[in-house]
Amino acid sequence: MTIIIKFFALGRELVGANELHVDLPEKASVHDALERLQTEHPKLAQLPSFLVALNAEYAERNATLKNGDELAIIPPVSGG
Amino acid sequence: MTIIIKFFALGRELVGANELHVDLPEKASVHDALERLQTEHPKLAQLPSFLVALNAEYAERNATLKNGDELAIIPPVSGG
Amino acid sequence: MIDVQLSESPLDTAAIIASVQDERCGAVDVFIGTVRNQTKGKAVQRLEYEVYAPMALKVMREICAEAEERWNTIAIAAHHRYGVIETGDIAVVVSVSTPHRADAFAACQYIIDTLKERVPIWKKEFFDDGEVWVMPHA
Amino acid sequence: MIDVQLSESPLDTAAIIASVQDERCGAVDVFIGTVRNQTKGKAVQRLEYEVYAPMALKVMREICAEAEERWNTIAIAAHHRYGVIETGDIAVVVSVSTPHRADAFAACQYIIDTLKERVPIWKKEFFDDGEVWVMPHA
Repeated sequence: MTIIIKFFALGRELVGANELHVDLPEKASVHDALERLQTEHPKLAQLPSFLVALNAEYAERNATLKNGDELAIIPPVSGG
Repeated sequence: MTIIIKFFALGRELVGANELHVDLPEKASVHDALERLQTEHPKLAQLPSFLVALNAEYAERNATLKNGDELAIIPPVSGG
Repeated sequence: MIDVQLSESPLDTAAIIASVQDERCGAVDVFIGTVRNQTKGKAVQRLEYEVYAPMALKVMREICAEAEERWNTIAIAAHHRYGVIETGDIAVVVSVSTPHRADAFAACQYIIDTLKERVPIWKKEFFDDGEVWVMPHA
Repeated sequence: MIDVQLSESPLDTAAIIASVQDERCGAVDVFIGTVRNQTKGKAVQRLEYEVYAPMALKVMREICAEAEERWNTIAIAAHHRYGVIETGDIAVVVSVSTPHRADAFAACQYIIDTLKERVPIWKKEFFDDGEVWVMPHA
């Protein structure tokens, strides 16, 4: 299956892309996706912390992914 | 000496005047002025409560008056 | 900066807000008090505000100065209307600018709360069948 | 009524306030967040806000719904700007109308405080000698 991973702010700058399309085995978790990401984009480690959103909602790292899901890397927010 | 007494809102309606000029003996207090007022305008007793201001500042009833002072009867306020 | 005003004509909220904005500020909190169309379930036709103007301005200035002393504020404006006001109209606007937002909320709420307790302004409500001076603290 | 918006063009505070006014309300509290000209003593030239739009709108709506549930509110509007913003410009406006004023202050402050914690919007400050993503909770 393929999922979309979206990047914003410092995360976007570190990865050098707004979004990536990543192939993962069926039933992969958010955690699995993040491991893949950190291997392929070690610079992401420079993000002091981040949350993840799954299909535009904050999600836990053990959530199971399905084909077409949109995962987002959410650096510390600073709106307002 | 003569002092001015100003009335507002329900107090003004009960007395039927915006202001009265009242002659009082030298060194009369706010309390003395109020006694005179209540004798001459018994309807004022219909005011559930009021504060007094002396020359546009809230004052105690034992404050001493001087010629030309402006005393105001301040019914419960309801601005805002 | 403290700016207090009494006005018989409608209050211009946008102008009042603009008057406190400042590039040193990150926050403006604005309170707008409007005339409700009912009181305890009874339809209000209109209001009339009476004011002891010189004292009201003095007390409003004192209250704003208290807020200025207590919180980190840059500019404060408090404008109150008097005379006849229709339902839906604005009776009072308090606008406070501060470097940080918690101060803006605290100062603005202190000013409107204290204004309602201390400033010599009186409100008369006109109903279909009569009129009454509002006496919240009687 | 809950109205949340993201806008690349300047926010119209007067229109946002007017949109929540209602004759059932006695109070409107408005928070206006502006871009300060300095951060920790360093001059800010301008800001850039980046937003994850679909999620930001969803989270803003959730936060307003939480406020609506918790306090007695009539109408809530929360508008946030994105893109390049100059110092002194307005980045966010939250406007809440309520029958009674304590609810207006509490709901408005809850919304802006929670918005700053949860809504996926990021601010980059541009200085004379560089630029930095602001990370308050990092």
